[in-house]
Amino acid sequence: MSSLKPFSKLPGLNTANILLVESEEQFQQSLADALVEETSVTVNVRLAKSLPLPLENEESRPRIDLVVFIINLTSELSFQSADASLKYLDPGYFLGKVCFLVTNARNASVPTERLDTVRKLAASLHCPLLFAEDQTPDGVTNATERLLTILKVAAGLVPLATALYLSNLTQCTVPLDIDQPSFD
Amino acid sequence: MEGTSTKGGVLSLLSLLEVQARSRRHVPPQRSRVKELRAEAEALRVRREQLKTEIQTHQSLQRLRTSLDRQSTHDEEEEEEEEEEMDEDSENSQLLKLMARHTRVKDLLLAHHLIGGYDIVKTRHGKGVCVSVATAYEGVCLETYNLEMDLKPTLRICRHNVPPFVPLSSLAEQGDMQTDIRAFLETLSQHLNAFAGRKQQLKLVKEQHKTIEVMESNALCSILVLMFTVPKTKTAILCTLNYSDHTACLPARVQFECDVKEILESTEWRKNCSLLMETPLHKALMTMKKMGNIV
Amino acid sequence: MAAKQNASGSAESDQSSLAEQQTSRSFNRSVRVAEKERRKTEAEDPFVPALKYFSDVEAGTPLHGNDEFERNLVLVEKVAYARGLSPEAISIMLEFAMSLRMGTSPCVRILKCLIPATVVPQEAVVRAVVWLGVGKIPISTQILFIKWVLTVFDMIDSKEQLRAVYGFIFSFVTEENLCPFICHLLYLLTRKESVRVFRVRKLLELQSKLGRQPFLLHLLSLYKVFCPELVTLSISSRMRSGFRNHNSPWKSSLIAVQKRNGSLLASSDSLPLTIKDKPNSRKRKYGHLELPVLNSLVNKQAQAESPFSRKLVPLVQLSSFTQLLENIHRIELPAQMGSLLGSSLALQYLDCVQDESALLRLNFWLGYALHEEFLFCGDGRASQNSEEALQFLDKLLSTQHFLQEAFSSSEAFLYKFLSVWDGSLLRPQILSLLSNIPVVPSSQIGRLLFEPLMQLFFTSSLFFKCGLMECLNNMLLKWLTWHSVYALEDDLDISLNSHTSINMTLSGFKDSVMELVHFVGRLASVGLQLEGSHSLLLSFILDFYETVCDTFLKYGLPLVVMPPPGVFYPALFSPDPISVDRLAFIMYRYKVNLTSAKSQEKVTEQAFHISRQTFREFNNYVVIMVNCLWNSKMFHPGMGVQLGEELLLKSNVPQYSTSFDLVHHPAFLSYAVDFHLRCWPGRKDVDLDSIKHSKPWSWYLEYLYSQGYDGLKQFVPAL
Amino acid sequence: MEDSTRRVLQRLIRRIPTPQLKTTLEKWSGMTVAQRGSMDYTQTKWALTEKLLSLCEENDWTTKHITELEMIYVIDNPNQGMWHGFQLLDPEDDAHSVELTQFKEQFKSHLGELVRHVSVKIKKHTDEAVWIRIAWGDSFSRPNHLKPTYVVHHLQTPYVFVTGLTSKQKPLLSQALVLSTRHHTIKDANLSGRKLTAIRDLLMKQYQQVFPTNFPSPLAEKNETVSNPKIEREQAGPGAHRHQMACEAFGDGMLPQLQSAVYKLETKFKDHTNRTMTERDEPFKCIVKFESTNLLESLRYCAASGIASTPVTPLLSSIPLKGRNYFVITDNGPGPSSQMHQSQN
Repeated sequence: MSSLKPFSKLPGLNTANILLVESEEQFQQSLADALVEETSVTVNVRLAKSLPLPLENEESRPRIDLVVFIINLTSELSFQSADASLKYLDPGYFLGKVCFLVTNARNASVPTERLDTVRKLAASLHCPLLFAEDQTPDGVTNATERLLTILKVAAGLVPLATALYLSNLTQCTVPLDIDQPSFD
Repeated sequence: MEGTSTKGGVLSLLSLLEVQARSRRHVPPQRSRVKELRAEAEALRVRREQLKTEIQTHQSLQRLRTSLDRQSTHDEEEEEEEEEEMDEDSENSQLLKLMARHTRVKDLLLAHHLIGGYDIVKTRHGKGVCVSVATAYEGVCLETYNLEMDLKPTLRICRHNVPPFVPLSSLAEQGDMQTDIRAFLETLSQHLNAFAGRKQQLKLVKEQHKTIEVMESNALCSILVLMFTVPKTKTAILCTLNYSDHTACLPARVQFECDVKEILESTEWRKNCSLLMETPLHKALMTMKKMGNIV
Repeated sequence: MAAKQNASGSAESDQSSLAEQQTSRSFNRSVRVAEKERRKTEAEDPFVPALKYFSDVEAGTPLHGNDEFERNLVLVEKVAYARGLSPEAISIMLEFAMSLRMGTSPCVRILKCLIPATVVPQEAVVRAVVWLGVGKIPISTQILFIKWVLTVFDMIDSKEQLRAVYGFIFSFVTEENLCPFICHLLYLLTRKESVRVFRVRKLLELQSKLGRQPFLLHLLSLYKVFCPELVTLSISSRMRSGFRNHNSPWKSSLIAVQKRNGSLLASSDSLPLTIKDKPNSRKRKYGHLELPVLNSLVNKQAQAESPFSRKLVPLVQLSSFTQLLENIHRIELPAQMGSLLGSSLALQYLDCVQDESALLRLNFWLGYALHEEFLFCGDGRASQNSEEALQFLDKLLSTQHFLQEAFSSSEAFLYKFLSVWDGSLLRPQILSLLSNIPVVPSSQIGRLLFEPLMQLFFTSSLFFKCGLMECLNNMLLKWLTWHSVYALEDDLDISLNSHTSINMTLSGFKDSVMELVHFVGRLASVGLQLEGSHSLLLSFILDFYETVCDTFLKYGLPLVVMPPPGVFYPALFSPDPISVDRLAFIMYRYKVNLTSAKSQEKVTEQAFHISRQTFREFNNYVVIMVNCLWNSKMFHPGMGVQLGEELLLKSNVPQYSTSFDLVHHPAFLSYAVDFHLRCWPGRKDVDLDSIKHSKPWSWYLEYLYSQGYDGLKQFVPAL
Repeated sequence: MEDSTRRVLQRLIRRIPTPQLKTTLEKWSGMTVAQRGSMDYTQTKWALTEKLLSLCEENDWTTKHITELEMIYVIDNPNQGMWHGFQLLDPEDDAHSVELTQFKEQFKSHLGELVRHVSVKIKKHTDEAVWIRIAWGDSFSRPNHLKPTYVVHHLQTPYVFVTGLTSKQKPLLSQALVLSTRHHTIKDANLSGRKLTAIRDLLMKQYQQVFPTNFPSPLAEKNETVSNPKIEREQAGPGAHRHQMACEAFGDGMLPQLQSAVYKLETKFKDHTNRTMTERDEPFKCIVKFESTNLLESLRYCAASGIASTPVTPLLSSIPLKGRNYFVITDNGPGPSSQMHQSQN
């Protein structure tokens, strides 16, 4: 399968292109709608269920500046598909052009191990790991803005900052277990 | 203690600011009216160009179509002059020709579909087909019924939306489906059309003849009991229509019941009987009304 | 009158009976009044005979085809679902059901309709529990009964007698199907004295049999809170909510009844609203969230029951301190804990009395509520930005502000919450909670605070950045204040938090503060760079450094840390004069601190040593400021900012060296022009350089000071 | 009047929720207009029951009236109790010309011959459905009106829907039905649920089925959402295809509200090395039960969203296809068991 390449195409003038990958195709739509609201730069959003992307869109697809994997922690499937999709990304992307967006992290029905696995994954790839509240409108707007902050840098629209630079500051780190008993 | 700490604090004020900033960002940038109009005009121009080209291609297509149609009917020499006419045409004539053929075939298919032929779609990569049978009555298109069939190992109906009271399975057995499907489909479509027709008639009756009471009917519309009233004497006549032949829209048996026997003896009611046997129900009733036999 | 009886019943035992009885009376009076009304209404309707039937129907009456029974039961149900049952009615029906006088079949139906109107008399519950022991009630019905008790727990008018039979109730844990529910009940009833070795052993035994069941863990963890010496197993804090709410059979009807009786209760509820948030936030744990009126009812119970919150008003008249001690000691169980948190007086006493166990309880429950509400929320309550959550946190905050310190549980919660925070959810509350946390040892600080905060800071909006700056500034202020308060001159050992027994050496404390300051330095420099040195962010950063520059003089912490260039230069060259002025002020304060430190170093022996590096940095900065603002010697060799000569020429800025002096500095240009116009009104052509001459220059400076740039004013003479 | 009648009435009124009570009584012929007017529906259930009982006295209603009322209520609220589908097999030639009146007589007489004490009430509903209420007694006891059986049959269709039928009564009813509908046999359709409408629609194919066709209906063409040009769905094609497949398998629009589907897997242990297990003669049993408020909806969603693989496994698609929600899968070839595994994810 052909892998997605970060520099195979020329960037557009004052445009940033983001790819949202989510197996459930729930949250990505609302995110996309909010993302294209951005007026300071033209943001193009591509939605995908998983990678690899179909070949036929190869030409129409602009250069992707940031790939976001949306993982719903309550479903194992969601994580697995994201994990499976990763190998269709060109290594170049992992220099600050990939990030993970986790939803439902505070849900009681989430096994703690899963969050840890996601952390480990993100950390091993030196990618930032964001958390989002997909239920509330505020949560969505906030998530959108954070993605935009990263996207703008990744698309080279922020002077004095590069994707790699930012990702060095924000990349996820595997926490040593913060399980000191909290009730005593 | 009461004054909760975050209200009015710097932090909450910051959040407030953020919200305001957002709302400001989301109003689209002010563009001057003139610019807008220019853009609009430009867009319209482009659209016009598109339409023009479309029209052109369509026209040329039409020409080809007509020529093709003539080819299929007329003889050669015209065809030749067609050819040379074609040659001075632009280099994409080949493509146009193909398109023309395509449209033609499609139209044929559509026509076939419209005149009530079944259209057949290959499903599951040729492992099965889906046949759809259209029904119509008096030029009114009614429901379309579908059958999905497996081809291998033997022809077998695996899915359909034919109403349960149409004896599909028995039909499949009788008109042996394996050997000639055509016959089977024929009978089936007869059944369905008849059923649709009867249903339609009943519907029409209910709509047009409020004075006539539909005493009883059934899902198959194979039995229908109506109540007439004779104008002057106001005697009630019970009319039972029995469509025992399910492939027909006309009743096989019509019988009247009335406690005043002599009415039924009368010639006009005999006529009515035959009338009901021969003409569609709602029309028959119409004429009967005209004759003044019923209210 | 159930409530009264047991109030006086318990009166023999404890000596604070006097006050208690008074108040319980006052409470009972209100109930009694309510009862009277109810009686009147019941007089004419056939409900009373129906009850009578159930009270004295003799055992073994056939059930099948017994229309009388049917009719009466229907009657009772009707009343129950309409207005709820009076205490007597509940006792009668419960007695009837549990005694199996007409067999087991009506049991369930009756239990389902036991909707209390006001309170549940406890001795009815106790009797029923006893019946559990003797009667041969089917297990499912037993479970249903316990569920019912759990549902109406807060409406049971007093729990003394229930506690008296703690041991008896405990004996049911061995019954496997009942165990979860019994554990829950015990959890609500447990007090310090009810924790015993054999019980712990029993539970551990059960655990080895049933596996690490959450309900066992929770009961054990509560035991552990009381008697850490007895319970030695480690309990992970990430344990899920152990006790699910079992109120399903009654929920809807309860709501309905509460709604209907709402007005009555609201009127009869005379409680300071401060208490209100807590119970309902705790309620949430048991899923009663949607019963606003129940809360007021609960408060009524709280008032009736916990002598403490009851004495809120007469607290002032409390004569002896011993009395108070007892009262604090008898504050019990979350609902009351909540009321405790709510009222400032309570906290005041709690604070000075230093009741360790009460605090433990408070912490335990608080940590619990926080985890429940914000970390392990159910699917339904995914959107947490609800009003309750807000009030809850605000309450907690005001409490912490009042106590001037954080609860360790809230601290632990914050660390976890940060690691899954989206940065906007309840931001003000979370950040201000965060600013309350006690000093974090420097070994932990990076992992617990900095890493999550870094990620959030750099991915979030400008406003978050400002907010975080504010928060960290407050955090530093608090730490420094604690230090200045708790630090004892003679030894360097300081206890930072009166309750959490963190003791750290001065050097340790210094390390933490240093870490914090450096961290903020990093954030600030990069943040300014990413945001194009936005002036709002800059001002928040300068706030922080205003705190930092005074650590020695204001808070007596022997520590001076200079701002990084990434902060200094943006401030110096920022286009708005305020920032420049504030920078000047900060530099001035640094100077004062450093000089005084130096002088101390001279006089006292055991003063601290400031590294040459710090001085060098400071001097360097001062030189740069002076050179570019006053002496207009920008870009001179041997300064922080250096550019190749030819480059500067290429830029073909005329006399670039002057371009950042007080006259040409973009921040002050307008002032310069204004000054020029005032100074030489006649002149048409503005020649700013003419301000540079000695006389006008001094006037110009005066003029600037007159515009309120005190930073500059103090900075200049300090040179 | 009899005590039993009173009890029947009491039970009935308790069953009918107060809001429905009014409408139901309006439709009922048992009360005079004045009496209807005198009813005050704001009163409690209890009071209403009392009132009706007194009315029962003065109009001396017989059980007939009450059952009449009950039927009205049940017909209006059919989605109660557990309904089971049955299918009549190999019809006789005149099966299609059976009409109501003769069916009524036939059924009553046939059942009468089979059981001494039985009270049958047949009512034709507007939508061509014939509703039969049977109160069973046996040779000694009189019909028990407290536990009636309800049967719904659409004439000329091979389907019958039954609720409240005990195994003892089943053969009797079957025989009566078979004879009076001119069929030879009747078999359990393996379809059951709380909603009569759902079961009926499923068996009689009265829901919107989707077939592959060259001529998409104008509706389908219309609802193409105009989305923001800046947003592009990469895998739109496959998604649409999945949706089409899902709709072909389970139907489009509102689907019959089925609550559950049960799969019973019976398989033999096959392994030459392990004789003892292989030679066990009784098979291993495994029961998979899918439950949902609207099972077909959820399954369709699973298929459409790609959670379940498409084309949909026969095991799932045969719920609407065969119109049954109880399956027994035995070892005839590895096929079904493997699919079973598939259907679980």
